[in-house]
Amino acid sequence: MASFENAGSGAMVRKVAAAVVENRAWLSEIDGKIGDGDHGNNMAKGFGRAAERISDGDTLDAAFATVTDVLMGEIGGSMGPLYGMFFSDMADVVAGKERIDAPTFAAMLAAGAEGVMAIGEARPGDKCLLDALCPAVTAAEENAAKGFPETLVAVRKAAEDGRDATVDMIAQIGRASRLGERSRGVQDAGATSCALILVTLADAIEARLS
Amino acid sequence: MASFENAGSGAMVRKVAAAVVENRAWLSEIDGKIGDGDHGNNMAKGFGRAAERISDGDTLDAAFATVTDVLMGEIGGSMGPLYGMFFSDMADVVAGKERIDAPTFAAMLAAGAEGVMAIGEARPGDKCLLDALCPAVTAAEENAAKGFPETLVAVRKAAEDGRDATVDMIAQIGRASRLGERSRGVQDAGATSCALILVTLADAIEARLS
Amino acid sequence: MTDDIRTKKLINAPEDIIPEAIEGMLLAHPDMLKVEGATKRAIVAKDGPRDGKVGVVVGGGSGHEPAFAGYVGRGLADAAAVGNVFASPSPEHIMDAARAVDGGAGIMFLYGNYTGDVLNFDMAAEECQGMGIPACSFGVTDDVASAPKGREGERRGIAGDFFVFKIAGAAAEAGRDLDGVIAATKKANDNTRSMGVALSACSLPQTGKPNFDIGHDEIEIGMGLHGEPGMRRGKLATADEVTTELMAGILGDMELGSGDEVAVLVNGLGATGPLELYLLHRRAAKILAEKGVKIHYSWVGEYCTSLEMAGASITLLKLDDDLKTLLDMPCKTPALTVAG
Amino acid sequence: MTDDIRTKKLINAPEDIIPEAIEGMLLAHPDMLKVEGATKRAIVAKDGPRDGKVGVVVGGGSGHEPAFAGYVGRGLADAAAVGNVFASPSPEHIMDAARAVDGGAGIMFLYGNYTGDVLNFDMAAEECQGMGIPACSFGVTDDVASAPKGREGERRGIAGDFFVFKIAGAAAEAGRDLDGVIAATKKANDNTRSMGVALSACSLPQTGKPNFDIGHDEIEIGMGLHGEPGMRRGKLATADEVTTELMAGILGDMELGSGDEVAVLVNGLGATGPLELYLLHRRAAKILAEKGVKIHYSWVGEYCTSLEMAGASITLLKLDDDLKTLLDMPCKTPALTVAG
Ligand SMILES: Nc1ncnc2c1ncn2[C@@H]1O[C@H](COP(=O)(O)OP(=O)(O)O)[C@@H](O)[C@H]1O
Ligand SMILES: Nc1ncnc2c1ncn2[C@@H]1O[C@H](COP(=O)(O)OP(=O)(O)O)[C@@H](O)[C@H]1O
Ligand SMILES: [Mg+2]
Ligand SMILES: [Mg+2]
Ligand SMILES: [Mg+2]
Ligand SMILES: [Mg+2]
Repeated sequence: MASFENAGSGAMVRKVAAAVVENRAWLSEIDGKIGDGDHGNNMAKGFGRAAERISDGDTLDAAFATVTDVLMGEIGGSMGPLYGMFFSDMADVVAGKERIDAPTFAAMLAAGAEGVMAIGEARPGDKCLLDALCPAVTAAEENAAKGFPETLVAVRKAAEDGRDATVDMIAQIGRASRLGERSRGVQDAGATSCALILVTLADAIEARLS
Repeated sequence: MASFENAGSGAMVRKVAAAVVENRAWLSEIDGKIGDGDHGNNMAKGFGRAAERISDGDTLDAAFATVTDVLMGEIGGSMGPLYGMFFSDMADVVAGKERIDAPTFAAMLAAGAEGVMAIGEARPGDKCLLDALCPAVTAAEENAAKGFPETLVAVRKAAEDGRDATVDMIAQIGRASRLGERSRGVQDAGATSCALILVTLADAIEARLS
Repeated sequence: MTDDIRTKKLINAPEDIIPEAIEGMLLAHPDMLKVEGATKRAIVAKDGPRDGKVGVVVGGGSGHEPAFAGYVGRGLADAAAVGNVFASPSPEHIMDAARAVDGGAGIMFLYGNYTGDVLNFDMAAEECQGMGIPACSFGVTDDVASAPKGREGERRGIAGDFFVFKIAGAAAEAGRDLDGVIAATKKANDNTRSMGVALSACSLPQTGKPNFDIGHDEIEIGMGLHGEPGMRRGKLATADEVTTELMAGILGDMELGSGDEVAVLVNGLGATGPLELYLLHRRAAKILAEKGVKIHYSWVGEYCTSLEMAGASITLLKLDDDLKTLLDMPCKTPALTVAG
Repeated sequence: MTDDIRTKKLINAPEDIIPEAIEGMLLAHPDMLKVEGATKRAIVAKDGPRDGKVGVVVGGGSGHEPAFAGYVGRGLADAAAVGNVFASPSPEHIMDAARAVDGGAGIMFLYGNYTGDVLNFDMAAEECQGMGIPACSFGVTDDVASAPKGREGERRGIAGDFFVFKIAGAAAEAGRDLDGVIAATKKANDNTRSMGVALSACSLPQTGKPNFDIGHDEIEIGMGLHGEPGMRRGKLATADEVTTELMAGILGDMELGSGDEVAVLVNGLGATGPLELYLLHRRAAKILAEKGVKIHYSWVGEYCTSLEMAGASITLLKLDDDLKTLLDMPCKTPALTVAG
């Protein structure tokens, strides 16, 4: 069954960070529609700084831990704790592993999602990053037995579909939750960054598998 | 020699006031270029309020005194004292007169100009209302012997030419005096309102003569 | 072309704005403020924290100046944790503040009720508790526009922070223990209601773009402190009409009757100055007078802003004897001096 | 279409803005302020004027809030004469203020040096003298951008009003006679220098239009308090660069060397808040430190504005022992409280 080596995963996380930094303006712009317009700034600052401290050779858990440290230590905002817990709880699953296969990957995502829900008390359907994340977890869990390639295809699609589905949702959490009907019609910023992170990670894993 | 009755001049002063109120936006706009953009507001407020308190039947000196009272009492700004003294010193010349002829009119304008210079310490050439007023005084004095119609034609032309000449001047007085060369190329707001007042007054006198 | 148009601001590199502003603030108020901790994000009162006194730590994202660091000083907050623009400080920033003000009597954390602030301050409070320091994490919920009656706990904190911070700071200064400070804070928050209106957008230093669109003749009633949409988009109306609507929102949500006393805060959001704010105060005072409500004291000015947004908010704090005593207690901070 | 676009403001009828704002201000500060005289344009300190004390009357056009009425109160101005927006009060407005504060020891009139203010205050001073009340009419001239060295008397008054008013108010409060108050005022004015920068235009409530044009990437160095053009139009630069230029203008015009002491005022013009102002203060403080000049005290905030203009000014007051004593004296006004 396909898998990738834990060591040397730092480069993948740096790719994720680069994707976030590249999408800074876009993420801020959609946050401006029903939020405070800073999602891209917060994310780019955190991931940009983390990337500077991650080496290509780092293990996945070490790289994730660096992201967590920066988010929780220096960034703050909503994303500090939420993505901080996401990466921290994912790191716990893969810590000490030689190689990471699809079931481990699925378990890792699931732990990350649990972490976000534990601290943020939101649920899928609330129009938040969980609407990209939770479908991706389910897709990973359902496809893990078929191996990594199928899993990654399913995760990408689930994350993007989940992100797109937030357009029609009414926000139940965060700043936008006070808007009721007025929050409908706009894509959620956190779901957008989450899908971006998952898709970029899946692409990077795919490249390492082949 | 042509002349007009002092009593019944209030209507003329109300015409002057109406012209000022009508040109409020324009006067503020040109003041904005090298000043603080309020000349039309100040003038319109003062003349508008004065007009409400002037009856058509008032003597010229009574109507002028009302303008002075409003400008000095309620309006303030630069125009309160400057136009306040202008109208007050003009009123002194015509007070008690039955009829006003061209020489009296010339003496009246001259007294008004003296009043403005006494309080404001400016001179023609400083890019201010005196650049419309002083040429008009000279024109009145030089043409008074020829009678009212010629005098009024000359006064109107002198005031308008004087106003237009301010475009090329460098301001020596008031807010714009700090601008040096940058004050060139813009018509002076006070010269514009002064020409407007003189032309409207001349028109009104002409109408009463005929 | 127009895509290149950025809001003009007097800044250096956008990523340096917070550390540089903190440096400038410390240089401006060396008699009152110092910075403590490795993160350099904890601004601490020189003459505030002391043994046996509850430490009061306020904080939140930047862009709301003078909130939050402007309220640090004797008699008000002992420290502020300063976040990035519109983003809560991190637990580490907050812990730097907490450590600096710990006098053995516990820590009171105060901030506006936003997801990010709640998460970060809650984590700091847990960390304190883990170290054996009693701590309470408290989010101010004064904005009536942000959730209906019955769901008060979900409301945002806006300019009402001003009153709640002042009361908490005075309670701590008066020597009350943590439970006493919590009780006073809770009462102040329960008795505080605000509502705001925005006329224009603000723009973040990083993006330089207005963070929402609003028509040239539109206003947003109930706008949040970060440009979050409010209750409704409407046409520009007179100061009296807008004030009447804001006061209706506030008064519809609190019990206030003849003989009651309030403190009033008419707060500018950034680009709306005292000339306009006094017009709002005029109408608000008349509405209160008509109800027989007495104004104990009014503040009119910029106390909690949204960068350079045009707009204002009105806040009422319903007073009882204890709240009045605490509100009147002296304090000395960069943004508020109450003389003794 | 675009001709219909007016700057949004929270006002009622534009012609009522001043009387209504005064009403709102009195309702906000009934403990400190009252209005006196038939014109209703004289705002008088409740606890200020008294027999034997020189009466201090400040004033000018509106639109500069908190100047001028915000500085009325014990220890600062005894009264302010309030003009229309950007227009000096009239002699009658000023006389209402003078009559209210006359304590038999003479009247000190203070205002920024603009044609309109000079004319109107001079007329009021003459009227006082005609009534046997000694009076001095004094225009503040702190703006170095408005006339070159050697022609200081022609300069405009901008935020330096703040320092000159404070010194004059304290001198009168200290019981000095009119000559003594004049001497302190003159020294404060001689020792005060300011320079400002504008990033955007303001618009008058009556016209609702920006009162000058400025490109989206331009700044006006040396801009006056009413949108009068300054020394040069430049491209937007960093906070550090702009501050360096303003400080160069100021320091090039006053003698300041190692061991000297100053008070600093970093003033926002309306839409520029503390976050940016502290960046300016940071750079200004560093420049002063490099010269060995000590900062005695700094104020950073909105003290003298131009409606909603974006921009700022920097003011230095060079201190000696007497000026320092007067500056530190307590005062209590809506805009400035110095605790005893
Ligand atoms: N409790 C929560 N759980 C999960 N995601 C959340 C929660 N609250 C907010 N979010 C996500 O955070 C995003 C906004 O992030 P960001 O703009 O960085 O923070 P803030 O709203 O504090 O400015 C939202 O689009 C939403 O997806
Ligand atoms: N000392 C003076 N003598 C004569 N006219 C003057 C003087 N100072 C200014 N002015 C005139 O005043 C006009 C500006 O008037 P206005 O805008 O109402 O006053 P302010 O400049 O106080 O706003 C200038 O255009 C100029 O013509
Ligand atoms: Mg956001
Ligand atoms: Mg003008
Ligand atoms: Mg935010
Ligand atoms: Mg003016």
